[in-house]
Amino acid sequence: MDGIHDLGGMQGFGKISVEVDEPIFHEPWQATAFSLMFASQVVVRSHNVDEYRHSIERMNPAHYLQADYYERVLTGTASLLVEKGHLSAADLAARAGGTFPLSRPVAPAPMADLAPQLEHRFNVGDRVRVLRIAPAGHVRAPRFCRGHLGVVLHRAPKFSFPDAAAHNGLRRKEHTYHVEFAAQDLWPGEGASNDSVVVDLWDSYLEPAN
Amino acid sequence: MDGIHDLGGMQGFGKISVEVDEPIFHEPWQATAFSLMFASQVVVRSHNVDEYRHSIERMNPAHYLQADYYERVLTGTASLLVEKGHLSAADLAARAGGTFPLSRPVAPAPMADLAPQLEHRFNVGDRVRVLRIAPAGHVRAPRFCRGHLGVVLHRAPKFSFPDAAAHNGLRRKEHTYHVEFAAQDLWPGEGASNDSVVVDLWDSYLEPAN
Amino acid sequence: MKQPDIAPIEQRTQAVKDALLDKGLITGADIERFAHMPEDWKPENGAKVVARAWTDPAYRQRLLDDATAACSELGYQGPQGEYIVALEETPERHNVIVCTQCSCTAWPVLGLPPDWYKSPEYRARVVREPRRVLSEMGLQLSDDVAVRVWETSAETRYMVLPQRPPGTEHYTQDALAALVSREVLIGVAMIENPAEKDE
Amino acid sequence: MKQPDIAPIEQRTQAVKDALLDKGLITGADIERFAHMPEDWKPENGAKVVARAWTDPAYRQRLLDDATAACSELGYQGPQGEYIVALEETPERHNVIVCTQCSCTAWPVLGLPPDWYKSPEYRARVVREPRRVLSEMGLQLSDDVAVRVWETSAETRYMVLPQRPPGTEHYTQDALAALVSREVLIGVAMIENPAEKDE
Repeated sequence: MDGIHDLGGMQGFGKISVEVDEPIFHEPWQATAFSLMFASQVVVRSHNVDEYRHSIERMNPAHYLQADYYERVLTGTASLLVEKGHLSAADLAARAGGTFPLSRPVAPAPMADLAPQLEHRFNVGDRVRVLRIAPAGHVRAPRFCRGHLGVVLHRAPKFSFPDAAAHNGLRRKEHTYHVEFAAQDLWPGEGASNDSVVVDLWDSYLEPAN
Repeated sequence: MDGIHDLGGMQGFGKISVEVDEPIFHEPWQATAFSLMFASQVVVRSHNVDEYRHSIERMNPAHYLQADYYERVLTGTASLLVEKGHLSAADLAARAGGTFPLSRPVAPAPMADLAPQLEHRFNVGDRVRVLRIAPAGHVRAPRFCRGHLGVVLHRAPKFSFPDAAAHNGLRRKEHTYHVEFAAQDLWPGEGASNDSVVVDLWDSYLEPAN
Repeated sequence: MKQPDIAPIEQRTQAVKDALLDKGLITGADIERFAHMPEDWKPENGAKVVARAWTDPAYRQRLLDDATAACSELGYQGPQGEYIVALEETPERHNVIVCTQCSCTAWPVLGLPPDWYKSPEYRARVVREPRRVLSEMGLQLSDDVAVRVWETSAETRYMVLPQRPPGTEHYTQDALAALVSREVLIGVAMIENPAEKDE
Repeated sequence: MKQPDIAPIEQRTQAVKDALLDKGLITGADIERFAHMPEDWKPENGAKVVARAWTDPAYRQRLLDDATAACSELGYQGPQGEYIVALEETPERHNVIVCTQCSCTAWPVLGLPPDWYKSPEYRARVVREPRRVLSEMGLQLSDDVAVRVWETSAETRYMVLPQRPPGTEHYTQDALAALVSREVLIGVAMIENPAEKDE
């Protein structure tokens, strides 16, 4: 989805502040939220990691931007536990003693119609173009590279295709590729001529380019 | 700028709720904020409307999304009054009795390098393409139509080119055009085949297409 | 925003007002004047334009040719009304207005825009999924009717000129105008059919 | 969020925990186990990998050929470490890692990511204006040095293999590892030159 999570290249954000000697968790509830995220996937087996990532993407955009990272972790996890029928939203709100914001529902037709690519189609050095897709569901081709031309630097092993895994589509594994895009092509007139961005992209997201 | 204000086509937002018999203002401070916005431009002559629109675009994105419309109006106006030297940020915070969030500064190189088009280049029925520009400053070609092909439905009179007016560039007036884009082209597989979006675009933003 | 000590918006507004007054940059009269100015801008104005167009073919033509002048003829002009275009509804095409990047509206004939028009929800969604948005707002369109979404990205300000509903042949101008709401003028509602309503 | 009555995040977290416990879907032991698991993932692990690569050319080659195996050799493996790739720094090229869409990181060798890495600021900006971001963070790069930003959009997890600074020829493995911070492993900081530091 073209959601608030797809932040790469969005303008208007300020300086990055690095905390010296940052602890693993700042607050005890953050460790609990992390643990509940893990346990929901590994012990409860409520959902997979792609469903989980998408549940965070489906948060109210204003909530997403102002929330702490572990608040997003908790909101996505709780949303799926409710959607999958393990917990009830009313019970969570009653226990929390107030409103418990959950993520919005999955879109009606969440997947782009992409042919599965069970065998690798590309090799190191190949020129490829990212398809101009914009499905309403989970997709891991960031918007900033769609439609752009890149060169394959590396072919990684096969991994589960996330769009399908998130949306009960045809499960499949496909190779991913480290595809290099010239910064000058992504954002004309901004980056230095020798800068580039490398995006790790599943075979299905790509087409040959010449 | 590719900022949070450029919302057209962003996914993840929920239902629209219409208030019956909505008043002009819900709260007295909203009327005051509107009035201060107007007075700052018309009486103080601190800034023009394009600078004003851009000052809202420069708000912290999280603040932008959660703020009431008139909170954005006030934040943009106050930011410009401070930037132009009429008021001081410290004085405003002291008077307000707390933090007074203001907009981020204008980007260093805010304008795309676009040739002025003092005479109209296009006529009704012409096919045009929106340039793939993404300047860091004020620009009124929404991101969703950039790079896309459309047809001119109407030529409007000349109006001040907003990028220049917002950034002390070469002031000029140019015709704008009502350009129609097929929904199916903007968002493949989503809209009905007979749906379209008409965007009002300055001559400089366009190139001829065949 | 994570900053916990943000001053309430009422106090921030008061702070700007007081600072400008104390510096003598504006007067209390300025504030009063601009705060009350929006009272003259209202959708009832646009409704009267529509009623006139329904009953006066020559006016209708003037409205479609030059809405700025036609609105001005009835006394409706001013800020955000410098170049108005009327969008003619037909049985084949429905028009709907948005401003995705801020909230531009034809103030003199539509009034200051309502909250829903200014919401991120409307601005983000209506250009991409107009039929779903309209349906959620209670406007069901046939697949045969094309939808044109008008993005207010420059200086043109739009108003929808709806079709006159059947069964209103003997309505007065005022009764006709009363059929036309702000939502009709923006294109997110259809006029209720008075004939059906009477049944 | 405009809703004023949102329960504090501590209470919402507790609510999910209690609900899962009450339903018998998880145990208190599960919660303890996963809450403490991140203690084993830390940038000191990645630093040891780097120190070993600096002092053992065969290991360095194994790391560049198959970082997953080379990290595992030192005991560093597990979730978010299923396919690790080491990015070799050279005098001509600098590498920097980001995950724009969430916050993916090579947990076993970098640890859970720090707040700055998860911030919208870093995620939005570093792909588009890496030199400005790095400069703000204290890393000035010569124009001659190409910048490659690695977007963690699929299952590869990256770590930067920095250049060994001059003047460290007689350092122990531990002393070498102590030079390598989490920020160095992500590519937003350079190793301070010990030779310069001694002066």
